[in-house]
Amino acid sequence: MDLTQSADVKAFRAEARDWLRAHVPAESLPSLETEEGFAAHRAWEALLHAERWSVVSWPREYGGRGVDIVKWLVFEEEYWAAGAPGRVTQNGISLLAPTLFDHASREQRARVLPSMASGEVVWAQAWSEPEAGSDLASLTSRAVRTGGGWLLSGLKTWSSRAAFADRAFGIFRSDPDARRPHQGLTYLMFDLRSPGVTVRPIGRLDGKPAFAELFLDRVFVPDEDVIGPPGQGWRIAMSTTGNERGLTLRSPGRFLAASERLLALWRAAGDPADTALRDRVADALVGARAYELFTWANASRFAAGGTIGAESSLNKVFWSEYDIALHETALDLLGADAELAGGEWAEPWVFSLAGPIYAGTNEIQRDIIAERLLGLPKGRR
Amino acid sequence: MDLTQSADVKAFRAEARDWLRAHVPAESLPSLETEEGFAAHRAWEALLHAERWSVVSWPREYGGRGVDIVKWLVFEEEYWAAGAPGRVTQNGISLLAPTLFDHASREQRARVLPSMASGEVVWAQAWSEPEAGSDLASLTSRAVRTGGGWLLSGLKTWSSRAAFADRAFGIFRSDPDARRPHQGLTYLMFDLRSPGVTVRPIGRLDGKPAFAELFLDRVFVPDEDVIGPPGQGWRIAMSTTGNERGLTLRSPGRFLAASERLLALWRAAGDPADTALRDRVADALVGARAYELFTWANASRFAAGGTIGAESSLNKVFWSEYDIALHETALDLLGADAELAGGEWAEPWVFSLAGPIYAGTNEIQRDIIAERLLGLPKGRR
Amino acid sequence: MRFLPTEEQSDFARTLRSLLGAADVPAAVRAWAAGGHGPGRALWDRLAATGLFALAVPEAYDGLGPLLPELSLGFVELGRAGVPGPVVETAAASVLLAELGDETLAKRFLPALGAGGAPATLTLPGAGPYALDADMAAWCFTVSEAAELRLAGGAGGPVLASTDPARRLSLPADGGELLAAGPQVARAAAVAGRWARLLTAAQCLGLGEALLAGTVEHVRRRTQFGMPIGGFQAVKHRLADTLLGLEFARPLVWAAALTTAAGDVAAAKLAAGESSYRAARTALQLHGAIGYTDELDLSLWLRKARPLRDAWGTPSACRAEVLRSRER
Amino acid sequence: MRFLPTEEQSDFARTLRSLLGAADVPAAVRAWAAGGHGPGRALWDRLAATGLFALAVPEAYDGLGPLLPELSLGFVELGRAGVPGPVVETAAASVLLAELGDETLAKRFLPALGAGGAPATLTLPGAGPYALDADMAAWCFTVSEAAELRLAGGAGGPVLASTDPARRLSLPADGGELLAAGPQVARAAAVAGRWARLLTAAQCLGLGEALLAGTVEHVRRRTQFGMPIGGFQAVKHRLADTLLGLEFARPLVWAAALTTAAGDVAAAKLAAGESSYRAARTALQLHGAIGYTDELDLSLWLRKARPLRDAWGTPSACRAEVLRSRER
Repeated sequence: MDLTQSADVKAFRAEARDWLRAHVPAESLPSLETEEGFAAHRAWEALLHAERWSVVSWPREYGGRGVDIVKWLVFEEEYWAAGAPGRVTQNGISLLAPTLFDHASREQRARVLPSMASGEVVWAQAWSEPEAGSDLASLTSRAVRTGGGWLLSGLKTWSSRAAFADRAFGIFRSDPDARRPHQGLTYLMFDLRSPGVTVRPIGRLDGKPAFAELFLDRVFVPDEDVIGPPGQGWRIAMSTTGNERGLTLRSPGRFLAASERLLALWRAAGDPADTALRDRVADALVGARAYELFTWANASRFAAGGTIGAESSLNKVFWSEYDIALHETALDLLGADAELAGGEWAEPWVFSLAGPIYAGTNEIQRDIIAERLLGLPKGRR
Repeated sequence: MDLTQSADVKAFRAEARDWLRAHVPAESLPSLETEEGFAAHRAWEALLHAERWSVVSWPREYGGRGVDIVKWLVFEEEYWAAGAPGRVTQNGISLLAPTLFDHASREQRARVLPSMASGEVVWAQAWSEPEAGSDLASLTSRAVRTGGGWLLSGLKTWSSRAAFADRAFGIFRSDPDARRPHQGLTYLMFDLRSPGVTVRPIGRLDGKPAFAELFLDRVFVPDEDVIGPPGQGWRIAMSTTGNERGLTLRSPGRFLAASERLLALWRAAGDPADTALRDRVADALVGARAYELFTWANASRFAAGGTIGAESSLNKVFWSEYDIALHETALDLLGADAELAGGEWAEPWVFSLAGPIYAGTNEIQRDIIAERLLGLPKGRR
Repeated sequence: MRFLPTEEQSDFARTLRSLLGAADVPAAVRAWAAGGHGPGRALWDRLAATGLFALAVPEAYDGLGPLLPELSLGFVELGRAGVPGPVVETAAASVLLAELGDETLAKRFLPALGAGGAPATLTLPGAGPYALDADMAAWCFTVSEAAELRLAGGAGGPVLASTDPARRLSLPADGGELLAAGPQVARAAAVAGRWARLLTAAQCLGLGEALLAGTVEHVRRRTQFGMPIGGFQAVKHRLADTLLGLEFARPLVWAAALTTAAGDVAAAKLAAGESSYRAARTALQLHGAIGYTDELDLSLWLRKARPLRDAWGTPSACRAEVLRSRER
Repeated sequence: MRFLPTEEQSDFARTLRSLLGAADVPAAVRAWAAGGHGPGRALWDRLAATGLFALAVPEAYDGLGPLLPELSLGFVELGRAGVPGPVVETAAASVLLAELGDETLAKRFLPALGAGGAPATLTLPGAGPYALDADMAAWCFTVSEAAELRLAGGAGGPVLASTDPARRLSLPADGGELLAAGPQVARAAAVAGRWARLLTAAQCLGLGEALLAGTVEHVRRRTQFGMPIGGFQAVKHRLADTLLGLEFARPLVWAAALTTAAGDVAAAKLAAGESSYRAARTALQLHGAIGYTDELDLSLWLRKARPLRDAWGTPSACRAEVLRSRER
């Protein structure tokens, strides 16, 4: 049992910290859920990429530094502690890239990953459909065979950041005669500017177009953009959603940084006599530390050759509820100013409210925890 | 919309208050879950009864004063505010008596109610069985026809206060061939000292024999102690459990008095700077007031000829969770002394922990609220 | 004692409910958020015609009041429908002016306030610096910490976006006509503040009930895994708890309207504000992603729940008041 | 960095677990509660033979320590098994005496403490007045607010029943031999208090895990309405939340054992204490009436959860410490 960092890790941390201190914009960028902010964030990604900071854990050939999970976690800590911008490339990096590493051809990786790392191509996910949210296997969008590729038709929704993104990935029903709903699905990538694609931005609670509906009408996808064998999309996608819920979606660094900001707010605005709020600030500090340590333990398991399965559901429920509690505390500290949409806590608060919904609702996650980690009987899901 | 009390109600309140002030024992009685305390509480009931305070809402012929629900609520307020003892006769008065008023013969009422009112006969309930808790309809104890009566056999459990009580009531399977589990059940009363009855006290978490198992081996019950038609026990019992959950089980007076005691404790022992605890004391005051007012509104509906159905499930969930929160707050105020079993808050805290379990678990109550009040689909229950 | 609305009170609430149900309130809210007050003002006029605003004004000044129980029942309906505008503030300003006991001021303002022709906004000491909808209000009253009542010249700066865009906030302009000052102002402001808190509680209650009703309807219709999601026990229990919170808040609102005691008003606001915000969180979670969009009308209610929970008394302020009211 | 127990550490925990699993701990707990310390002392001797108590004692005094990580892992197992007695206090007393730096005192007490032959109890300033199990302890140490360390003459009065009868509390006898005084005592007491808090956190974690495991087993077996109650979603989700709380408390306990920083120790105690008490409340509710009896062994764990949540640092005290540790 050990928490000490090697000299090598310390040096890496120092290098990251120095670079970030020199390069993180002094003023925060405009919201990445706006066109202007999207462009500014893309430019930031290019800067990160130029010094191989955008995807530190990837192999060098794709733009990374090939560092291990410990250094990735350290980088994330420094990144968020420095107040660096949100990652507009996140959906590609954390949802699509792991799938590409596991299931794509060498050619596909070489073609897709570098421009993803640089932010030149920003990826959106295309999972949900209006009638297939938690029950993803009930999706109906189709991929129909055609010469040299497939034609996609149907309606995808809740596609995060698709309003301004370049390309998207998702699964489509390629064999309508398959016996079970999660069979006969195929994993494909497609261009959001292809003929037949209509992107309709959807306003979030705060009005920003944080996601979009994608109307697909016979959108051509060449065979080279199919990932893995046709018909195996469910299996492939599940390894991705497992990932979405897991170690890489919300790094402890984000919450450590947020809890430090909350502590600073408490010092600046908190009534020292209000122990009810003090207790919630303490809980935020403890929660961030718990999440950090839980992640170090999982990373150690990883490094020792273990895998993370249903444990990622614990992760998802924890950070999503933690995130809301933290932001609610911040708003309560702000008093009458809590309501101001322009305040620095308002947008992250709105974002936090979605946490228990996306990447598998917390209801589903609790079912998974109960069934797979505790061995309780399966429900009717 | 009106909360003012008539002169008549005010006079009744004053009379009750004066009598209680003059008669409530200065020292609290020993725990009614002990033999010594049981006897002391029985003596207290006799005193109450002598002045017709034990069952104020019953007709005069059975020992009451025939007052309406408003005066009953007012009496309860004064009773608990005066710090008067817990009611050892409660199971009879609040669970069996309503059933007798609705379903028993005139002869039965005349025979059973007066000695119940005086505490001469203390009643215990005999509902649950080891395999029939929440799923009460699955009970297997039998009533077999014999000359002039029935023979009861089987095992009843969680019979509150049966360790020291005199008689018991419950439902038994009289027709084993009935098609559905809640058919063919009969409601009977029996003597806990009859031949064939073995009472085995069961210790509660704090070691006190707060309930007992009843082993029944061909216990004879004369026909005169069957309530309602044989085979109709389920329907009759359900009106009783509806009552147990409803207006009469936990009167607002109990919680108003408890919240005042908590406020006094806060003033005496609370750190005024600890707003976290202050907030919980405030919540206890608000909760007691809400429960009081909710009950006044229901009483007004009653008085206007309405009935209380599934709303009683709201009641049950509210007071049981309220009661735990109040006692947890008291213990937290006590600091290191919270742990002392002899403290005045320890036994009521242990008692509060059972609230979400008995009289229909809160899980069942929430199902009822969702299905009957909100119209959501029935589950597999 | 009959602790239920009278037939007359219920009729009044039903009238408002059906009036608002027939109006396209969501469209008015969206327009209001964009600075277009026309549809909202039209709605306001129809509400005024029911006598709603007159309930806060004494009969001596062409009002029907003061009748806080009726007003509270009415505000439950405003909350349920999501009506935009400084409704609470207009009623509270009426109370402030009526309580002042200054005949000249009363005659100058009260008849128009009661008739609904002059939406007013108001800031009071200790209740936050922002005036609601000062950009459209006929009058912007302010009471300073020093107990000076002024008629400010409207908004003193740009509209500050709220997380509920239909709540248009601004700091009142500095200065303005001094209407009154002194202990009488402080006393009247305290009464007005209690009414504002209670009417906001009533709005919260209606808002929470609307959120619950909409969510129940959604979960009965929405199917996943081959069944309505309303059949899942986790969903059922969460909605049961939401109902529980609202059902126990309602009698607190009624009682506070009868007693107007500071402790009762604080209790009502605490319970109604918290249970309606919990209803909003439940509604969001159980609608899933679609609840998170601004396209669904649900968003109009969702965005209101947190600001209203805090307006005219945060949960923390209300808890402190509950204990203060019990000091010996 | 490998933030996982080493093979050696895991082996040690497994050894304790299997030793305790084979012993009839519930019988020892029941006897202890009735004042019969025999079976508990026998258990204590077997624990001592594993070197458990020696982990808190420096090698210079025949110990194996100080090794807080190993000790913490061991205390998780004590909590899981529900071992009675002043185990935390004995270890904390060892730390206090080792930290004092007084050779004579160290030689007098530490070898026996480390060997497990002399259960000790301890009170420290600010951590409540009651000594645990002073009626059976070989030594009863007290540190006063004035930083005087004394060897009290055992219990100063009758045993005060705890809501967990296996925790036998009493006020230490007044007076007693003065062993040391001054700032060094205050400093050593602070270190000992941190260890006591952490080892209690470790006990809570094990206790919570035992409660969860027992409840999972129960709900898989218990049938109502024709199915195991563990199939009901409300039951599943409540148990999922219980697991969640414990899983995120565990790494806090590990980290505190490595850093011994006051903030980390307070965080560990807060999280482990709260999640284990929640596990107890869940266990009680999901067992139903049978969980509420003192006949089921479950009651032995249930009754321990709340006192241990508060012992050596209530949740409130721990939260305050977390923020104090971050003061600049």
